[in-house]
Amino acid sequence: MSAFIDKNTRLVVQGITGRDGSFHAKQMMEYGTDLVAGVTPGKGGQKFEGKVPVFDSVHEAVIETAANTSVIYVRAAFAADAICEAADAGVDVIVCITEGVPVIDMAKALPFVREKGCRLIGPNCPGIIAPRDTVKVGILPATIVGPGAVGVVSRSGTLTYEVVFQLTSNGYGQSTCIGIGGDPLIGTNFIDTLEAFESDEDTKAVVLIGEIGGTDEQEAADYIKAKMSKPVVAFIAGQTAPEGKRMGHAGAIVSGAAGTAQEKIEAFEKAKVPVARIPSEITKLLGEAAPGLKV
Amino acid sequence: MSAFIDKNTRLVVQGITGRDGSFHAKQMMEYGTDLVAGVTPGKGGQKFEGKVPVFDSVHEAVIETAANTSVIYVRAAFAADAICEAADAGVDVIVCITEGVPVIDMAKALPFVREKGCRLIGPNCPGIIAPRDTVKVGILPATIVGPGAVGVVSRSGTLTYEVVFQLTSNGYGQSTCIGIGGDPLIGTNFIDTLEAFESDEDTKAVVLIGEIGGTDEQEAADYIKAKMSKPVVAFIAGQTAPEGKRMGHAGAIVSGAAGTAQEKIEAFEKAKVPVARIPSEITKLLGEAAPGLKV
Amino acid sequence: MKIHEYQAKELFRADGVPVPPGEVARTADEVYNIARRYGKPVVVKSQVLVGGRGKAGGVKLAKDADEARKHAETILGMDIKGLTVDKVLITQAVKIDTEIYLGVIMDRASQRPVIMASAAGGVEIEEVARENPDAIQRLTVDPLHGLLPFQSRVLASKLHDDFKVIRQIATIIEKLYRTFVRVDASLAEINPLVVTPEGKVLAIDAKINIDDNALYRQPEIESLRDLSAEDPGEVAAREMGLSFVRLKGNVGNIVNGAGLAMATMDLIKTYGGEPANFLDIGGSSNPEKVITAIDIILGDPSVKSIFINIFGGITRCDDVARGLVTAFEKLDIKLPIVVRLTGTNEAEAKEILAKMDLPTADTMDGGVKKAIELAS
Amino acid sequence: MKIHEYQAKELFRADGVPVPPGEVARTADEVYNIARRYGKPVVVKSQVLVGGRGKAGGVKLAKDADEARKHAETILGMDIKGLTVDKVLITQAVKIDTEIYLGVIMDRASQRPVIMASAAGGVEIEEVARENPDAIQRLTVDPLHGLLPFQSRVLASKLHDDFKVIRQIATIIEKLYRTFVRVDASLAEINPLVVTPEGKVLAIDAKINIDDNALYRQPEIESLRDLSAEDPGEVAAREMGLSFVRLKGNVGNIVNGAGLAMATMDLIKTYGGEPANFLDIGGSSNPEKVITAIDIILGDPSVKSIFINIFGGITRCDDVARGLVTAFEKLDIKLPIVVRLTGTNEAEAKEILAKMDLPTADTMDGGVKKAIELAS
Repeated sequence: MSAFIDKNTRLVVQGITGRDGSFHAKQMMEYGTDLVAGVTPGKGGQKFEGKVPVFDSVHEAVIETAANTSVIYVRAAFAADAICEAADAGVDVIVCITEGVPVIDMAKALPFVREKGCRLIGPNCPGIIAPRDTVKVGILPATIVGPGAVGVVSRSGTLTYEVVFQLTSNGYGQSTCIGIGGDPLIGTNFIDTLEAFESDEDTKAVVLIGEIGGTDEQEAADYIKAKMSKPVVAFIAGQTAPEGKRMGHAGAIVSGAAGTAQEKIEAFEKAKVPVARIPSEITKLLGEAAPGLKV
Repeated sequence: MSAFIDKNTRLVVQGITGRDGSFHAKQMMEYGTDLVAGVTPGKGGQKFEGKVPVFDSVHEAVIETAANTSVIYVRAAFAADAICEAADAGVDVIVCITEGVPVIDMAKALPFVREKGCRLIGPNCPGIIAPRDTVKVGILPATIVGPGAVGVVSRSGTLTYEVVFQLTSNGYGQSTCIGIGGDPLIGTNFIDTLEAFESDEDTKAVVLIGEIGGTDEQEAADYIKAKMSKPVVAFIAGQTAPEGKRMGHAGAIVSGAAGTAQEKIEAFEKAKVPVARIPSEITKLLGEAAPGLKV
Repeated sequence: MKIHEYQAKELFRADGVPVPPGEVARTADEVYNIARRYGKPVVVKSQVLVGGRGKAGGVKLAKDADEARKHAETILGMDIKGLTVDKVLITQAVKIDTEIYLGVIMDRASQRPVIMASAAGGVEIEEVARENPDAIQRLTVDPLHGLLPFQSRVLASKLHDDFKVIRQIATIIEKLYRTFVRVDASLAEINPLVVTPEGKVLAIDAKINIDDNALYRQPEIESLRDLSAEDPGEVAAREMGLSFVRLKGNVGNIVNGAGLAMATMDLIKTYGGEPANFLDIGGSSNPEKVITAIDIILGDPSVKSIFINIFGGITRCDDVARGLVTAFEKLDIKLPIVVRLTGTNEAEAKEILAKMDLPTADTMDGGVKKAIELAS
Repeated sequence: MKIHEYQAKELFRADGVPVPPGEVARTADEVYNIARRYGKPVVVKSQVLVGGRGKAGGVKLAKDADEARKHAETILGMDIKGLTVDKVLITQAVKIDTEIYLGVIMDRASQRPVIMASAAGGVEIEEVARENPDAIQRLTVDPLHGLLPFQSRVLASKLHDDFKVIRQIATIIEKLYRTFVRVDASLAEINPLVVTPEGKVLAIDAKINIDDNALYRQPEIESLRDLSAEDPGEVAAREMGLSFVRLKGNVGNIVNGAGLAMATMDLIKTYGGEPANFLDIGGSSNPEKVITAIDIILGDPSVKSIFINIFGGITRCDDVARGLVTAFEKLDIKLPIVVRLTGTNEAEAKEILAKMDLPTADTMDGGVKKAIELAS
């Protein structure tokens, strides 16, 4: 078992004929994901890699292939519409990799997704990988992961790779690694993911990688204190970030005195969640908080 | 007991300082309605008839007076907003008397009202009167009604008066008389009202007055057949109406072959609902369908 | 409110729907000149506010200007369902590969705008609905979200096979919906939307009905109203805030309230008469309305009697009575008028009317019967 | 993206928010002429893209043109939080009875626009939030319904007692929200909105931040960007699709991915160094980006070493290595550069770099330590 995706995941790739879409579709297939369909309007009838059927719409893809999960690699201007299309077509989980979606578009798309009862991950996220099931949906590199009992959740991309790589190198395999995205408005937040990890029997401990901006980490800290039985280790990026500057991610910005790394670290400490000061400290804290997890 | 309004109704009148609003507010008070507040933006602080406090917003009115029902007499351009305001302020029942509300405004206001869990009657309706409780919300003349066991529901105004007057004159008192409105998009349809009558213990039989346009009567016929235990007598106005012409009410129009009186009459006959050919036949049919109701 | 095809096409064009070039003319000479200037085959289309113009012979293809003139001579002045054609639209003829139906209505059942589309365009959608309902695609639009791009694309893909054409149709669907919302339409329709053999998509007919309730905020649309194409009685009634529809009978009637007015019409028919009209004077107590109402009905020479049926709720019977007195003073009334007034201030009204020696009735049944009697 | 007060006022004015007359000037003479033309007291306001201009002495009231010139001479060229004032806005002074705060932000928690308002305007809203949070009214707007008229009215009624003023404020709230949506703002703020002793309501300050992600569809807003007011490094980085923020330290760093870049900055600090920047080269494998990144960092004379930290996922390490080789050929690099490349195509990258004899590291900890060492 893992969170949000597993062996039953039947994936449709939106934007499969594009540069990023085709590259990662191949990577996902090679890792073991059951890639059942692709969508590019106007390219319906083609075969991707000689075998995966391409459709003009997600609706057709779902009807023809029973796809239940979608991953989106379309341009930012069309991403919110692609999300709504997938939700309308009836998939259960949507992972939106696309970066740069206007925030008002997401403010309108999110209620649409919720009306349809879908789970949206992202946008502007690296997606999910479940090493125990060898399934991935997104762009997380398969080379750095290993099967195990740690759930990883993060707002960033390469920092997650760095942390996951260190976990794997130090003998900590993962149940699921999830990048929830660096935008201010996202479909799935830390709490949603922590809930999923708490109820996933294969996850024994969680590594949470936060960053400056917003209050998602603070709310996660409250949630952990109130609801979680499994140990959590946290790391917050952006301790040296100046006020008022967007640090790459649209959501990574300290406004006035709000959303600082310090505030988030304190929230976790108050919730008795050990916080690593540097990435390489994470495995050490994990060893203390959840002894015996090393493979 | 009666449907939608009763002795516990605490009424706020939106547009209480206007010509229609003030006239009918007085009529409602005199009949016995518990008029607790009025609203006219900018007139807050006044007293209506020397005793009913006037507020600038429905929110204030609800907070200060615990009003649970609103009736709207504002101009058509502001009616949809007035409906949303009442819904947002937390009243349970909203009766919109205003005629001439643009249909797209209603298409947007109706989901807002439903999100808030309110019951909207109208717009373009004469409202509700409950003779057993001597409560009225709207413009139905109190002089023509009498307490009894017949529930009356209608899409029109004066035709309802005519029918209710004949009922009362012939010894058939009413539990509740409801005008649901003559517009194509209304908050409460025949089925909603029939449900209320079916579950209201003081209602023993129902008179339903329909008219050309739409399919609300046809659906009501299906509902009666499937779900109603109480006898219903129907009348449909507009048997001689030409195709394609709006007959006064925005909703009273035969489009092509759809929405004719004939189609509706047949639907009721199929559902074994007796249909009066002329208004004065209603009491006769009622006597047959529900003997012993005469006072 | 209905508007003409050429006006609907202008509204569509303003939102970017492709429409072939066209101009309006009122004489055969103008038609000839326009067709000559185009130098191509044209279609001469009667502009009247009813459907079925083609079947009535009001739409003709002309291969050149001479033929266009000939057609115009036939069509101008023609009577279509009781309306006289006083202008025609000359549009450049378009080669047609396939015909598509596209329409948006405000749907009463879902309480939302619904887009209807069919690859079987060119015929009336009601006919398609009857004979082949599966050929009609329906898309319910959430007015809060608006029409989403993917929805247009998915709908368009059900109307054609070529993706280049689908893309054009999808764009036209978006624009059609935009026009629908922008002008407060109750119906906006393109039938047919044609695909040319070259794969171009064009709206060659257009129909828009406007929500009367929204005209107060649509002054530009209101100005499109063609008063010459309407019954003068309906125009006069609307200006006074009355609701009037002319019928073919001889028993006129004036009623307060639309439902009661319909029931009164129906009752005239039931008792063997023929209603001459629907006329709702509304809920207010303005005596001027009664005068206008009588005046409009007197304008119809086939009317032989008038039944006035007032149930006073908000409307006060004495106001109506006073209006009647004034009307009799101002107008030259030779027809019998039967009056039934009941409800608010009924006694005062009866007192006012007593002096006038009019036939009265206590019930609508009685009044209708008396009016029919007096009409024959 | 930030825009100047005078630009924000133009955007507000276009939607009908009342703003006192004002003009921009770059010299004291221009200021004098404008103030003379107005013939009234004016306010001379520095136009720089930071808050706290008033406290820094960048906003001054002048009773006449001579005083305006004097103030302009002081303010033009002034340094405010590291930015040089090169233009001022001259606006007609307004008599103030009360000051109101009005702002719209995109709220992360509710995922909706939130309108914030306070009768305690004129001071920073963060300060009000800290000291008297109850003085702030919050209205969450459903972006699907938009801001409903009654919501503006109810909110406005909490900001003033006089209904004539409330009506004006309600209208301004509607217009503020309209601007917010129209220009894809992430923040739109009027602070203060003033009520004059005569009961007129006017926006005398204005601030709008634009959602960078939406600039692609807002070319007119994008054209308001004041490049002269920005760090040239940040401008160059943005043009190449990099994300760069200048800091005050001496250890430069180039990283792929925002989170890893922040963590790298933090690690430099943790190990006793001072990061000179944040620089995210993003996810693609374009060698040109590496060249631009090095070039930008080399432009800062305080930088003493550079750490390149690449975790190859989508980014291929060999591409980065090739970019480095080209950069060393094209640029005159005298600084020590420590390279850590790991992940996709790591082996190929190491082969390419082997010839260049650069200090390398296997871990980010090791790389950071080496870069700090080389900087001192």
